[in-house]
Amino acid sequence: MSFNVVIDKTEKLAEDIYFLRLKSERVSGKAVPGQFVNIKCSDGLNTFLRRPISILRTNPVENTFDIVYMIRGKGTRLLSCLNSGDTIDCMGPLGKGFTLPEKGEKICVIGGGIGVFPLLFLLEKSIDVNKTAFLGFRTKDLIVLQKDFEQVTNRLIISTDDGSFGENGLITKPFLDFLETEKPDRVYTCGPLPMMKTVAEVCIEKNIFCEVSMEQRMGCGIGACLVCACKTRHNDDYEYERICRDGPVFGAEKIVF
Amino acid sequence: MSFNVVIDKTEKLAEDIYFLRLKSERVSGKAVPGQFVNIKCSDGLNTFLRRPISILRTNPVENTFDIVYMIRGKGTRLLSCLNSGDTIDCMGPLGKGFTLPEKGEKICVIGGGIGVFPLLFLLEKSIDVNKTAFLGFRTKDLIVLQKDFEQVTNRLIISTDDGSFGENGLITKPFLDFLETEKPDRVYTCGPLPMMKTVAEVCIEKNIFCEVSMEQRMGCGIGACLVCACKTRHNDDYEYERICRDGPVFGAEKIVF
Amino acid sequence: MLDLSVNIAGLKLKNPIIAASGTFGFGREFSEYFDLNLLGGISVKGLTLKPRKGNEPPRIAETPAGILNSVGLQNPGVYSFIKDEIPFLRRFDTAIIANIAGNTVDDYCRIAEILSDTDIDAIELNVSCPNVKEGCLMFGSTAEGISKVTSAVRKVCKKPLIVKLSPNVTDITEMAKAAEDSGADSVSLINTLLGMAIDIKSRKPILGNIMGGLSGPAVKPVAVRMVYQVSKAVKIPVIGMGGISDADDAIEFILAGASAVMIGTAGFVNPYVWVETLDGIKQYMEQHGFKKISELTGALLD
Amino acid sequence: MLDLSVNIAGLKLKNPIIAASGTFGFGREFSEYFDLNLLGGISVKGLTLKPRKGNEPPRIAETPAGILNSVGLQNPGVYSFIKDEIPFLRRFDTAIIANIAGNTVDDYCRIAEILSDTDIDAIELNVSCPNVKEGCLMFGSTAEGISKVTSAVRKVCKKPLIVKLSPNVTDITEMAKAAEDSGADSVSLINTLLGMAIDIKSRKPILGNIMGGLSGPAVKPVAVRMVYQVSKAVKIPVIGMGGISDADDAIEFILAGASAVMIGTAGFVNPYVWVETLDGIKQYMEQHGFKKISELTGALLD
Ligand SMILES: Cc1cc2nc3c(=O)[nH]c(=O)nc-3n(C[C@H](O)[C@H](O)[C@H](O)COP(=O)(O)OP(=O)(O)OC[C@H]3O[C@@H](n4cnc5c(N)ncnc54)[C@H](O)[C@@H]3O)c2cc1C
Ligand SMILES: Cc1cc2nc3c(=O)[nH]c(=O)nc-3n(C[C@H](O)[C@H](O)[C@H](O)COP(=O)(O)OP(=O)(O)OC[C@H]3O[C@@H](n4cnc5c(N)ncnc54)[C@H](O)[C@@H]3O)c2cc1C
Ligand SMILES: Cc1cc2nc3c(=O)[nH]c(=O)nc-3n(C[C@H](O)[C@H](O)[C@H](O)COP(=O)(O)O)c2cc1C
Ligand SMILES: Cc1cc2nc3c(=O)[nH]c(=O)nc-3n(C[C@H](O)[C@H](O)[C@H](O)COP(=O)(O)O)c2cc1C
Ligand code: FES
Ligand code: FES
Repeated sequence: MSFNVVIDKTEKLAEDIYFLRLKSERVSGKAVPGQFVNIKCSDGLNTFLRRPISILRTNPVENTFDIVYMIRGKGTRLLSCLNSGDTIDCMGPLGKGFTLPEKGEKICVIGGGIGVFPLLFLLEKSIDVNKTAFLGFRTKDLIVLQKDFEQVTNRLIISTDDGSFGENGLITKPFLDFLETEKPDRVYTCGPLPMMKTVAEVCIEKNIFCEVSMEQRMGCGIGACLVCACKTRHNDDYEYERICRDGPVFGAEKIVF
Repeated sequence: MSFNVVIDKTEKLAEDIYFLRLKSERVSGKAVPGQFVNIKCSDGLNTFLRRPISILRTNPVENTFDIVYMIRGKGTRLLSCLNSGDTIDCMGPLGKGFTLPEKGEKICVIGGGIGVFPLLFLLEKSIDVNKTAFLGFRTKDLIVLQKDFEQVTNRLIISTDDGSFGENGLITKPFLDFLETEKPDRVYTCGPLPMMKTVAEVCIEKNIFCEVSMEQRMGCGIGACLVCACKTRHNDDYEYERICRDGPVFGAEKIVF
Repeated sequence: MLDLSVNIAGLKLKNPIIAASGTFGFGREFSEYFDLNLLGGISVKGLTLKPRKGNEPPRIAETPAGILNSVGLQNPGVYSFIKDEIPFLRRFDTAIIANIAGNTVDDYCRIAEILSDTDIDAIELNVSCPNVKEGCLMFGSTAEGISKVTSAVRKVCKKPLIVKLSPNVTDITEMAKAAEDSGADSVSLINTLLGMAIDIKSRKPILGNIMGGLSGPAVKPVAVRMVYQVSKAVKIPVIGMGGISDADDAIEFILAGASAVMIGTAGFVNPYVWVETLDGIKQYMEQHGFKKISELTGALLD
Repeated sequence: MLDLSVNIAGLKLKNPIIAASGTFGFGREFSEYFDLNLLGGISVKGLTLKPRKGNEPPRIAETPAGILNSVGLQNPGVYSFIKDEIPFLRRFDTAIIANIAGNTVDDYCRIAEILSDTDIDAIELNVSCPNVKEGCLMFGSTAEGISKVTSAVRKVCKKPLIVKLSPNVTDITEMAKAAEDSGADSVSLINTLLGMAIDIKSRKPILGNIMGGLSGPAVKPVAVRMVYQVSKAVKIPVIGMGGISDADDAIEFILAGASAVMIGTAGFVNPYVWVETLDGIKQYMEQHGFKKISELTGALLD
């Protein structure tokens, strides 16, 4: 088995935000929303560890899958230098994904920043479901994939921290307002911790099914090394579970924020 | 100041032997035979140190210089993956070159393996001189630049260790035979230590001017770190001199082989 | 036919490739990637008497050619290991090495005693974990500490006993000799070098635990040196590790004096590293005319 | 205007960037690449009383993200330094730090005494060179050794006295405290980690000296950790080094507690590393609102 996959397409979506379409029968055939791939961003020692990136969408017919990433450091910067036709070493699909909604349910997704990407895949795979998406970005120029989200949602609310587009301020605000009048069957969230915490708390309070997708630095990515610890509730105590294997998606009530 | 130079041309000369033409006004304008450049074979950490490679020839009109290298390990392997148009980080010219012969003199060069390359530059720069070159290779398939040597020598003797081309055996044999009947004014040698030792010893014995070009693992390449030590005679004692700065070319009588 | 088997004072390995403790869990995850029957042995995640939760995240930082980790011995405890993990591991034809750690000499003895009556093949004393404040760090950094815990465990341990040494000491040979003199059947080294990394943007240490253990290619020269020194200083077999990423690295350790090698961190990047290393060693032996892997141990030329 | 100056117990540096001993010769070679006036200081190649020839080559091996060296203190001796090198170095507005080594306490004292009457700015005691069998290795690996040589030198030394610590010890803080208690004005760390590399084709150690000192990016996490520990353990200023390749690395050391930094090995690859690092530090200070470099020292957030 080898993890080499060929880059089918690259695109710069915004400043420091890049799209990659990769050829892989394995990933495109098996991946479910919320899962990720673990990518070696450079041969050899320039970046030692793999980098986890969520799967944005799969195309099992074309045997491709997509990811979108933001340049955050050395690894993602090196990734952004690759071109279509190049090969990268990519393990996956990895992790436990979202629980898909049942037909006829009403769901909400709340995403912030790079946390929006796994939610697109979830929305695409949620068929015959009423879908509202709340997406928060820092500023207008960082808004990506708006059209893609529009196509798979019944309602799309966007906010920017600086008010340069959509609602002004944190995305939790319109979501909390929404909950004043509506009660979704399921809520899914991915993004900055404070955002997920707010969403999780209100859903627990209102007894709404809620799943969160967590982030942590990883070693092996497959569950063997225990470095990707996420503090979770167990009766009156806590445990550290593995984000790479027990997650990245957890029931909101489990997380000790 | 930056050391980036653009690759003008690459060519595979034989199995694991590659030619590179590089654009650099600095090197092409200043380099003398026996000097080397110190090349960063990969960005970042995959190969940490620079690799010293002799200058094969310069073209001050085109602002280019050439090198030929053999794949020996990680660095040279990475170098061989580069294409024309790519940029590499290359310091130089470095080191002390050969003493050029005077007009009308008779010179001999004895080279073995990758040691032949600096000798070509020396031969090219030796004008109005009677030039005999003895070049030894392991086997026929590793013979490179034969035409280039033919063009700048009056006589070219090639040997192969396995007898697959030219004389059979070590190149020191035809050279020693030659010395039976002829006495060159200057002898220059570069290659495996045992070869250079034989050449040096016979020249010292016969009182012939002889220069050898030494090889050693390097750190800084400019004379500051003292790692590239070459044991040299000083009266009845020895010292370690720096191959990168005091050499790579030394008078044969100085070397403690 | 090449003979790859090694015998480490009673611990029989069919080949010298062992998964390093803490990087391989209890084998379950990697068993999805390759056949565990191919391994000489597996050193399981460090076990304590009671379950341990481990340290606060982040628990890993990437450093030049290496990583820092501060897992802090998260493990389900020795009883859960016996109940849930030994039966799984026993399905494979590979040696089970139980890596154990404790806060007190008594802890170590209890665990060793309990494990002595189970179906494992050897016990590896982790006296050198840099991520845990009390306990094993203390023992591993002095010869007296090592003697104390090793001789106590020796009395109750019915399995081949490997003592795993910390590199964070002035003289590694002293530690190895203390282990040998106290009855260890073998020493394994190196555990991780204590290190630290700071995120200059947030101006905070990257690890939740501030400091952590350095492993991966970066430490290889230190590890090779220590294996070389130790294998000259003691008569018991040495198991070498620290930064092995391929067969060339493994052979370097074996030439330096190791009878077997462990591989850990490299598996995070390449889950096939153990298998590929074994294949590469076989190739090297063939090319260099070695029939037995044991002939390669310490086979430096002058 | 940024204030980059640092005062290390009387040693005034206009900025915190110092060339590390042994990697910079006496400055002549690098002066062809950049203006030495830009440096805070230069720690010259380790000096002994008499000239030393150094070790047999090969003296360097490349390792993952680092190098091993075994130069073995080749140097022209302290008298030649005074005669030939000080006059050259004094032409630049940069601090001259004389790095010295000896086989005996007397040696160290003699050199320090001789240098005290010359136009240098500070003395750095190398009690930690791993490449020389006798002498300085011994001193650097125990607190007693460090105390002995430091207090003896202190008596005769009229210049600011820096003690350079070896990382090859169990507890670096003990060594730093011994230096402080014996009168050192500052400690610098780390010197190289003892390591080894083997060429598996020839089955021989790569270095002529078998073992050598590891430096470069690979050692950075160990060095940062030690600087962090030491700067908490002593009151005298700490000079940090070990694997610094750019401004981010230098800032990591300064945040960990260093008042100034030395850069060595990285200069082999990038001869402008010292200047570029200084520029990068200035940028960082501007971006993060620091006016004085001294405010950055130990400025970790909780
Ligand atoms: C399950 C999961 C899914 C993710 N999906 C996406 C995605 O779809 N798009 C996207 O842009 N980013 C995603 N991230 C974050 C992404 O992994 C980091 O931005 C990336 O690893 C940074 O690498 P770097 O080399 O650029 O940064 P560096 O800071 O140079 O990385 C250094 C080390 O820290 C780790 N690291 C640094 N930041 C993070 C982080 N935020 N999370 C985890 N590890 C980190 C790196 O993996 C590497 O090991 C995801 C993270 C996780 C855990
Ligand atoms: C002055 C000089 C001129 C040279 N000219 C040429 C030339 O024109 N053509 C050519 O093919 N080769 C030349 N060499 C040899 C060339 O430098 C090595 O083959 C090359 O460094 C090997 O690098 P690597 O990464 O492939 O091997 P690796 O073994 O991976 O290198 C590891 C380290 O060892 C060093 N090293 C390994 N072998 C040698 C060696 N023989 N000499 C010096 N350092 C070595 C490398 O530079 C590197 O630091 C010259 C060497 C010197 C000193
Ligand atoms: C994430 C992680 C966890 C580790 N846990 C243990 C452990 O529980 N017990 C132990 O003895 N060593 C532990 N180690 C050390 C390794 O077994 C090994 O000694 C070290 O990592 C060097 O080898 P490597 O470079 O091949 O990883 C751990 C290492 C890592 C990276
Ligand atoms: C080739 C070489 C020679 C060295 N010589 C000395 C020396 O003479 N005295 C000394 O105190 N340190 C010496 N060192 C150690 C460095 O000064 C420094 O402590 C070490 O290399 C770590 O820093 P770096 O990673 O930036 O190189 C030497 C290092 C190298 C690489
Ligand atoms: S990254 Fe190894 S267990 Fe999650
Ligand atoms: S390589 Fe540094 S002095 Fe020659």
